[in-house]
Order: sequence, then structure tokens, then C-alpha cells
Amino acid sequence: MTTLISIRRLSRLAYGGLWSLPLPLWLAGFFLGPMILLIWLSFWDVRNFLLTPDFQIENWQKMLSADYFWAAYLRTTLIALSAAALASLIALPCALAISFFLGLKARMVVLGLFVVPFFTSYLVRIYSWQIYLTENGIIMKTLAAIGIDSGSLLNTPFALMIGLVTLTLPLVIVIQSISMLSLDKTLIDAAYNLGCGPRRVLFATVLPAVRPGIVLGALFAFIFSFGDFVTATYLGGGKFTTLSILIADTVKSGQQWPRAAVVALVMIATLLISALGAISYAYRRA
Amino acid sequence: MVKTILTRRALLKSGVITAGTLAMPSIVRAQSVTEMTMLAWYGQAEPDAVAQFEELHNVKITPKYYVGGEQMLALLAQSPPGTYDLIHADAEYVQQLVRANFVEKLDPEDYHFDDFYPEFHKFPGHWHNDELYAVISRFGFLGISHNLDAVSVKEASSYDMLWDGKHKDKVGHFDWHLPNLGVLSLRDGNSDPYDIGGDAWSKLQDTTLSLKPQVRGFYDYGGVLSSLKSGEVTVMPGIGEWITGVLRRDGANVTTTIPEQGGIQFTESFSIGRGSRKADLARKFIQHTSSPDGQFTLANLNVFPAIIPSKVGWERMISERPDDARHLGIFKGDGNSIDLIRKGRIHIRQLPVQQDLADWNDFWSAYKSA
Amino acid sequence: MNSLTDITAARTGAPNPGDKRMSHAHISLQNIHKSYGEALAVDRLDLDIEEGKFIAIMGPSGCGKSTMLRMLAGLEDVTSGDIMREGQRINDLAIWERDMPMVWQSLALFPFLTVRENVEFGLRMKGVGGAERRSRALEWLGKLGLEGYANRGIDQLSGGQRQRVALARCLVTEPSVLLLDEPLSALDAHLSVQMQGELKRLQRELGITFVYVTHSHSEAFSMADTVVIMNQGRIEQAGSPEDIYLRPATPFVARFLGGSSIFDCKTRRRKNGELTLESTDGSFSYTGPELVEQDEGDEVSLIVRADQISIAPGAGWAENEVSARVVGEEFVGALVNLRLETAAGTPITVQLQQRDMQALDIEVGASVTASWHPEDGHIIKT
Amino acid sequence: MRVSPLTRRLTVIFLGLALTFLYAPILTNFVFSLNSDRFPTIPLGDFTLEWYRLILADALVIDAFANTVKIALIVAPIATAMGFAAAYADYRFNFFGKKLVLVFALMPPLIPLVVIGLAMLAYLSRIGLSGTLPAIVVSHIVLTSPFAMAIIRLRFSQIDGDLEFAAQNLGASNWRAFREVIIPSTKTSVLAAFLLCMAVSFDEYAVTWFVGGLEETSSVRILSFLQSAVSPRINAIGSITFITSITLILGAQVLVLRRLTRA
Repeated sequence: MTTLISIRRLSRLAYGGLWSLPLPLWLAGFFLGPMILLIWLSFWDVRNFLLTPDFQIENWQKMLSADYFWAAYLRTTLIALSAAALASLIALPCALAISFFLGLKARMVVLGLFVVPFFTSYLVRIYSWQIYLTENGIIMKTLAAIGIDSGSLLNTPFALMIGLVTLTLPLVIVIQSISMLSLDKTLIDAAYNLGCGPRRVLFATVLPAVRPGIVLGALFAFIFSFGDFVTATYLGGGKFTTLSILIADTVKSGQQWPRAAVVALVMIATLLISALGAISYAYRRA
Repeated sequence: MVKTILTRRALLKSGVITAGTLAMPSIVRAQSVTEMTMLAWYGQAEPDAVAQFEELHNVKITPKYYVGGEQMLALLAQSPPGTYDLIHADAEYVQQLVRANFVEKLDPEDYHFDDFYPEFHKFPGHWHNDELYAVISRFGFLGISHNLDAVSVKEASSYDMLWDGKHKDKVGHFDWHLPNLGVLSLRDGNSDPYDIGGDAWSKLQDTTLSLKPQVRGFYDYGGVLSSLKSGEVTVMPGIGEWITGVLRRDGANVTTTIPEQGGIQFTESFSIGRGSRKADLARKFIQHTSSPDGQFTLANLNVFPAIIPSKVGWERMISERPDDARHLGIFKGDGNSIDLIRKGRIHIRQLPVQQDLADWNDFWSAYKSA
Repeated sequence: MNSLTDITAARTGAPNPGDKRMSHAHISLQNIHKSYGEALAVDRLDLDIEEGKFIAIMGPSGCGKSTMLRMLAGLEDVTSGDIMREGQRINDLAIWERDMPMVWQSLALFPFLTVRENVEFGLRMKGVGGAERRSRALEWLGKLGLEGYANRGIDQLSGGQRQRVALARCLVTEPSVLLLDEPLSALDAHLSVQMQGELKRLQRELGITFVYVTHSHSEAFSMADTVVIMNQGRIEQAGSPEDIYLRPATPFVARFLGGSSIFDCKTRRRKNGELTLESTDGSFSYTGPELVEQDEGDEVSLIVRADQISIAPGAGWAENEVSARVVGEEFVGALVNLRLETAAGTPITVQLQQRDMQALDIEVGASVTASWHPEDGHIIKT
Repeated sequence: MRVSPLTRRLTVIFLGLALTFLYAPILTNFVFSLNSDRFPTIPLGDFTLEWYRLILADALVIDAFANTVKIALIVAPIATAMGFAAAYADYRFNFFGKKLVLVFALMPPLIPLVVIGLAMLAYLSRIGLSGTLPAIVVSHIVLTSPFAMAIIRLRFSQIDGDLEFAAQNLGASNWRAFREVIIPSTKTSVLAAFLLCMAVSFDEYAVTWFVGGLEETSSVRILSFLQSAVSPRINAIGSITFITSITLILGAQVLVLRRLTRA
């Protein structure tokens, strides 16, 4: 009797373990190590431009008391929040159209079209945006042709948003669409049967039901934008010092990897807290 | 501790050998062609730079390109010795390479120093305790790069023009503090731009900050090229022919002028990586770069043109590429590059002497977001 | 209340090892215990389910009724105790080895399969060949009035149709036991009543055991042969609907079923054998069926059903009288449920005909006298 | 959804605009890859295939491209499988410390790549794995599997938790129920996760540069072009990647569609 129990329990444990373990084990093997090194690195010393293992809190004191660090922190957060909001707002009608207004074939093709840009190097796409936004670029010339005199749009917040939406929009649309496509259609029919107008159906039925998708999409957009280096460099013209740029700059001051690690750890903490908050909000029972 | 490291290295080596034996195609290749690795700025191992040498010595040079000395040093620190046979670096970083024991000592007898102008026989950054660690390959000057449609050579003969109201929002910066603060320090009248006292340092900060309203943006290499080309910016302090030379090849009406107050010099060099198993071949490569042939090639690299230290190389440039030579300051007579150095107008780019490098960097970060 | 004559009392109390082997119980839960860490879900529960019966398990939420069903299906482990089926211990059988299909509260139909494929699922798992599967599935769809829907997707069906698909999916495998977990809770009242009739008909015709968990009195009492009422992980009472309705075993059951007034009393026996019950609302005489079982001085609850109480504007009409105030009224068709409260705070429920109510002409707040006959009422020892 | 034809049309037009926005840089990228000028300015220079000729003759570019494909094809299946396993485990099982494990599993994408690259290299070289393709593969799996997990978990959150048990209740064993219920319910999201993992692997350059040593991927190549040798070769590489990926993805979809219409 007892052996029977243990065999059944064992096989169930094995089944559960088979699913539960691979990713944690992999991360324990190849991610925990680097993370611990990163944390340790933030306490190292730089002597004669050489990284020296040490345990000193000076890097933390120096970065956390620097005004430019907090200015960059605030700026990065604002930029990332705006980008996440913008990408989510643009994605919403798109995901609705994909999920409810397109036929099966068109839906597959359009979703495919949103996936493809992922594969064309983000670096290349941002580089290509420059030609639209720059002095004498496509936008400026087009506007001039219809008599509007605009300056260069490069190095403006507008350019930043263009770049970040380019980065995040496909992902947000795909996530929102996955969420909407798996929505129980009878829910919507039921709402109509109760006499709700399209607007009520959208706001009272569809949006609450796909909240996890919307929140998760926005979260990814926030994470990507928060850590982005490419757009800030190529479209922001280095004028908007984000935390990623600050990291690159800090490293330039003679191998200051430890201080860069401090910035990185603060970023990680921020993103982790946002992610946990967003996820618990997304899956909270309505 | 040392012992375990050694064992691990031995293990690593044997692992490399096993991997090599397993991968059949690479054996076939290895029999015919030797492979040599180079850690370098982009372009130094492109076909136009190394094809001649590769053919001559039946070798294939595999590059690892980096985009900043800090990345290069961090990469070296975490890679097993012997990973890179050749290391190409700017002079500021050679000192750090030496101190970190990442490069091998060189024998000056092996290289064509006799062909070089005397200024480069004992280039300060490349020697440490009277031992040679790097051989200069080429160099360039940093002053004011400008679009000739908007700024004339005469106008660019003083850094003061940067503050001119008509260039408002047309001034760009290459996003690195050393060259920018260097030229602005010259504008402040410091005779040694990187060796300045506290007063001069705070004056330099004020000078720099006062330029901010004129500034359009801070660019990396690619950004510098495209912004100058498109007309986004018309004038940039702290860069040189290494940018404008490339743009001119593409038909842009730009040049670099070294203002009266002086200019900054950058220097590229090659070293042999610590623990290189192909040190002989690496030595041959550096020999080649210092030879007249190699020097001529280096002056005209696709990635960007630069001045060479070899007199013999100069001769070839003047006779074969007179136009490019002229822009680089390679010509006979007054005002050529060597002449500028001898007149004391040119100062070698180096790390700040009296301040901490971090202070310069912090100020630059603050300036960017000011 | 109902016309069921086929009443089977389930055993309660600890099982006697001697008669365990003799039992004809189809399924038998013996001393079942289930805890989640500190929390106790099912507490020393014993229950025998006879073959071919419709048994309904009800109780307030959290009483352990669903846990019990899930343990039967193998979805939850029992902490201790045995689940026996035809004398075999099945504790250690995996879910898929138990052969007790279940109709889920969520229905759990496979949205990526058609109606027919859903119904065929269990047969496919059993390795039944394609042609046979198809004909059996279509046969069951026909029996449940779903012919013509075989190739539809699940999301093209109405709620009632889905319900039938879920039933067909289980019944097509011809099980001897069917588990049902609040299957009608998502339907509107009208559909629910219709389905109740249908379920009962199916169960009778097939002669298989239905174990039906619900929180609805009407579902349980209209369909079940045996009703089990659970509270806090234990069985309060198991018996025929009539039995439970007429003779609730505990005050909890009486309260849970509603429609009764409960007086906490102490017994006093008179010389003539009659019983007097003393309560804070006065003393009542009792001559009902449980008369002989009572001793002097017992603490008991007197349960009087709403239809056994009558009210009048003044006192002096009957032996058992309590004066009370009207605190509420609710109209249910031709009937009125009046809620009263005595001076001592005991709630009393009275059921009246609409026209009697009009004749009495009372409103909320009025003082009335509630009364009942000494032979009515039901005594529970507490 | 039932809405007025006008709303429907406007929404679809908006969708078209969003696509236009995303394809605008890809379009100019194409144009400038065929333009003789080295720097992308208008008016255009002459038509040329020179830049394609250059990169196709550049062994480093070809090697980098081959590496990219090789790495992505190894990374995507492994990362998707592990992300799936973690998402399924979270959906299906409760175990001690689950929340902690999930938080940990979500962390890699939160790390600024510029810095984790160095930390990764430091760690991998300590375990003797730096400077190799496996090193890139290992770190890409770390970076991509959380995305796979998140996307697939999102799908799981919308699957009726009883479905799998319903299948078991009807006689399907653990594995059978998994095959019959979980796979059909999640396959679209698994495909999406797979593509996303591939895409992230394609695009990653910072960590790759550090841990890859002499091995390069095309995005590392693009970065070095971008930071030290701006030329339309960047556009040419971008265009070739684009054509390859759009062929693969739309091709895969045509296959899927054909199977759907046949079924």
C-alpha cells in the first residue's frame, strides 16, 4: 500500500519537476552567477584604471548622491512611461481590428506583417529613421513642399517617441492580439444580448477581459524603453541622457564599471518592482 | 590559486584542441592558412588593410572590433591570455594595457623606426620604463571640422567662432569628453590642455557650459558623419580629417581646420597581446605596418584616412595621392603636419593630469543634460 | 413536497468493519480526512452511495462538498481514509483510471474541438475505433436533442446546448457513476428547471449512480434519491428528501433549509406523559412523534415549519402561543412568507395564503400571536 | 464585434497606418541600400548593387550571418521549450517558492544589456565558456526564455483551468491530456514565443559582443559598421535580413493557412 502511494506520488513529482525545473535550473546555472558578479562588481574599486575586487560602498554613495543620476533616472522613467502609454494606445485599435474585424486569413497575414519588423535589426530601423527626421530629411522636405517650414526633428522628444514606438509597437500589438483572440466570443454576444452598445461592450466587456494582455504589453514596452540605448543615441542625439547612456558614459570615465553596475542595479530594481506591480495588477481578479 | 588557474588554462587549451579536431573543415583550413586574431577599432582588418599581408604570409586575420577603449580593456580582462594576437589601440589606452600586463614587450630593432620622423622614435605613450610596448601606426589632428558652405577656413581659424550667433543650434559634439574639453582648453589659452590647475579647470567648465546654447546634439561616429553630411550641424570642435576625409570621399564640401590656438593629436598603434601563440607572425605584421608599403596603405584606409609617421610613406603619398595628402597635411613646406607639431600647435590627447578622469567625465555628463 | 417513494437512507456514523464487506454500497467513503496544511476541508467523513441512486450533496460554500467530489474523481488526494468502489480501494488510482466522468461547473468543454469531437473524446481515450466512436457520439447527441450540431464549434452553442454537450461527453462512455459539480449554476432559472427534469429522467433511464453537488435546495430536493447535507467538512444529515424536510437532524439542517422557526428549550415531563418545553419565549406543550424519546431536563431545539404556524391578531386561540412583531413580508406567488420576531428576539417564519393575509389585514410592525398544535413540530436534542 | 461599418473601416485604416509606420524605415532602408551615396541623404545618388556586392564578398559578414541563423535556430527552440515549461508549471502546479522562482525567471530582460554583457563574460570565462558560439547560445537562452514564458503564460491565463483535468477525467493520462488539451490550446502563443525568441536573438548585440569573442552575429557586425564605418552596407545587410525573415514567416503562414483550409 505505502509503496503504491510513493510510486504514484513519485511519478506525479517527476511530471511536475519535469516542467518546473528546466528554466530555474538554467537560470541558476547561467544567470544567477552573472547577477552575483554584477552585484559584487558594484563594490569593486578602480585603481589605475584597473578593476580591483574590493568591498567598498563608495560607488553607491557617489552615484546615489549625484544630481545627474537622479535627473537621468527621472528622465528615463518619464520617457519610458510615455513610450509605453503611446505604444499601448496605438496598439489597441490595431489589436481590435486584427482580432475582430479581419478574417482568419487576413488576420494571420497581418499578424505576420507585425512580426517581421522584429527581424530587421532594430539598429538598422532606427538608423533609417534618421533620414526621415534629419535636417533636409524626408519629413522636412515634404512639409516644405506644402509650405510648412519645420526644423530638423532629430534630437527632439518626438524623435525619441518615434524610435521607441518602432521598438515596442509590434510586441505590444502581438501581445494584445493574443489576448483578444483567446477571448470567449460568447461574452461579447452576451453583452450585446443584454442591450449594450458597441462602446459599452468595448469598455465594460472586452477591455476588462483582456486586461492582462494590455498590462503585459505596456509592461514590456516600458521595460524595453527603459533600458533602450539605441534610440536615445541615434534619434535623441545624446541630448537626453537616459540611464543606459549614463552607464556608457560612466564606463568612459576610466573603467568605472563598478559605478555603471550601480546604475544597472538601480535600473534592475526599478524594473523588477514595476514588473511585479504590473503583473499582480494584470492578474488581479476584477 | 595560481596552480588551479594554470590547470584551468591547460584544460581550456586542450578543450580548444579537441574542438579544433572535431571541426573537420577548420583543420583543412588550418593546414593551408594560419589564423591570427586582432582586437581593433573597426576597419583595421578589412581587406584593404590586411589583404597584402595575408597573401604574403599565407595568413588569415580574424578581427574583433571594439567601439571604445573601455570595452576593449574590459574584454581583455575577462578573456584568457593569448586570445588576441594583435591589439590595436589609441595611445591613451596603451599605458593602461601596459599597466594591466595585457601586452608583450617589443624590440625596437624589429621595426622601421629609421623611416619615421624623429618625433615618433620614442613616442611617450608607447614606452614604459624605457621599454617599447606599441608601435605607432598612424595619427591625426583634431581641430574644427566644418561645412565649407557655411564656415570658411579663415573663419575656422579660431575656436571663438563656435560662439557666433549665426551658428546657433548648428554646433555638434562628438560624444567624448577628452577631445572636446581638450580643444576648448586650448581656446582658454592653456599651453598644455590636459595639464591644468584648479582655476583653469573651473574656467574650462564655464567656457564649455557657455557653448551649450549653440549645441545641436552629441553624436557617436555614425551620427557625426550623417549630421555633418545632412547639414544638421555645420561645425564640430574636437574632430578632424578622420571624419571630414571620409565625408569628402562621398562628395561633401567639408574640411578640418586647425585653429590658431592649436589642435589635439590622436595616435593609433599596434601591440602584441600577452600570451600570443603567434607572436612571430604578429611581429611580422607590425613590421609590415611600419614599412613604406604598410604606411602608404594605412594612410588611405577605407575606414578613414590618417597621417603616417613614416617619411618614406609621405613621399609615396605626395607623388601618388597628392590631393588626399594635401588635406591630411602631408606636403612639403610650411604648415604641414610635422611642421605644426614642431611649432607646438599640436598637443597629444591624453588623460587629465591634475584632475581625476571621473571628474572630467562627470562634468561632461552634466554638460550634456544641462 | 415530492412524490418520491424510493427512499434510501445512507448510513451515517462510524462504519462497522463487520458489515463493510456485506455492504451493497457502490461507492463508499470511509473515515475520509482532508486537510490543506492547517485548514481542515473534510473531517472524518463516512458515506455509502448505493448503485443506481441519485445522490445530491449540498451545504454552504466551503462546507467541503466540492472537495469531496474532487476526491472521488481523483483531483484531490485524501489525507487519510479510504475511498472504496465495489469493495476495491481506489485512493491510489490516477484520475484517468477512475472512470467516473464529471460534468464541470465550468463545463470544461474543449473549445478547439467540434461538438462531435468533444463527445468522442472519452471514447478516443479508451481506444474505441473511429467509426464506432462517430456513431455512438451521434447517437448521444441525438438523445440529447443536439442532432445537427455535431460539426459546430463550442462557441456557436447556447448555454443550454453546451450543458447537453457536457452531459453527452460523459454519458457516451457508458459509465456506472456520473459526477456533477454544480452543473446548472450558470443557467437561468427557466432552463435550470427544464434541465433538472431531464437529468432526473436520464438518471432513471440509465440506472447509473449520479453524485450531484449543488448549493441549490430546489435542485437537490427535486432530483435526488438521497440528499446529503454537509457543514464544516462533516455530514450533518443524509437521508431521503422527505426525511430531511420533515425531520431535520440538527438545528443547522433546519436553519440551512430555511422556512422553520427554531426554539431552544429545556424539557419537562408531566405526569400524563405529555412534554412541556420551557423556552425564553414561554412554555410549549408537545405531543408529536419524538415524545417518547425525551427525558426530563434535556436541552432540545423545537423546530416548527412555517406551514404549521398560524397567526391571529390576539392571544387565546391555541395551546402553543407566542406573541411577536411582524418585521417583514415576502410574496411568493399565492403565498406570503411573514417574518416575525418575539420579544426575546427569536425569529419566526410563517407561511400564509395571500387571501388569509388580506383577511388578517396586518402590516409590518403589527403585534400578532403565532400559534401551532402540540402534535406539530420536531424535536432535536442539542 | 458588431460596430458600424464606418468605425470598422476607420479602425482598419488605422491598422494600415500603423503598419505603414513600422515599414517606413524598412522601405527607406531598401532604397538606400541601392543608392550609390555612402551617406543617406536626399536627393538620391545613382542606382547601384555595389553595397550588396561588397557584403556578399565580405567573409566576415557571411560568417556573421551564418552564425546569427545558427544561433537563433538553436536558441529559439530551447528558450521556447523552457519558457513553455515554466509557464505551464506556473499554471498547473503549486510548489514551495513558486513566486520567488517566477520573479527570478522574469529578471533577465530587465537587466541593462550594456552591463550584463560584462558580467556574463566574467562568469562564462570563469566556467571556461567564453568566446565561443555556445557562450552566445547560453546567454541568448537566458535573455529570451523569459519572453517566451511571459507570452505563453498570458495564453495559459485564459485557458479554463479545468480543461486538462476534464481530459484526464475522461481517461487521458497526464501526457495524453497534455497532448490533447494543452498543445492545441497554446500552439499559437508557442509560435509567437518562438518567433519572438528568434527575433530577440537576431537583434541582441551588447551581450553577444562581450561573450562571443571572435564569433560575431550580424547585429554585432551592424553595430560595428554603425559605430565606425557608416555605409549603405548596413542597409544592405538589413534588407537581406528583412527579405529572409519575411519569406520565412509569411511562408510558414501560407503553410499553416493551407493546412487550415484543407482541414
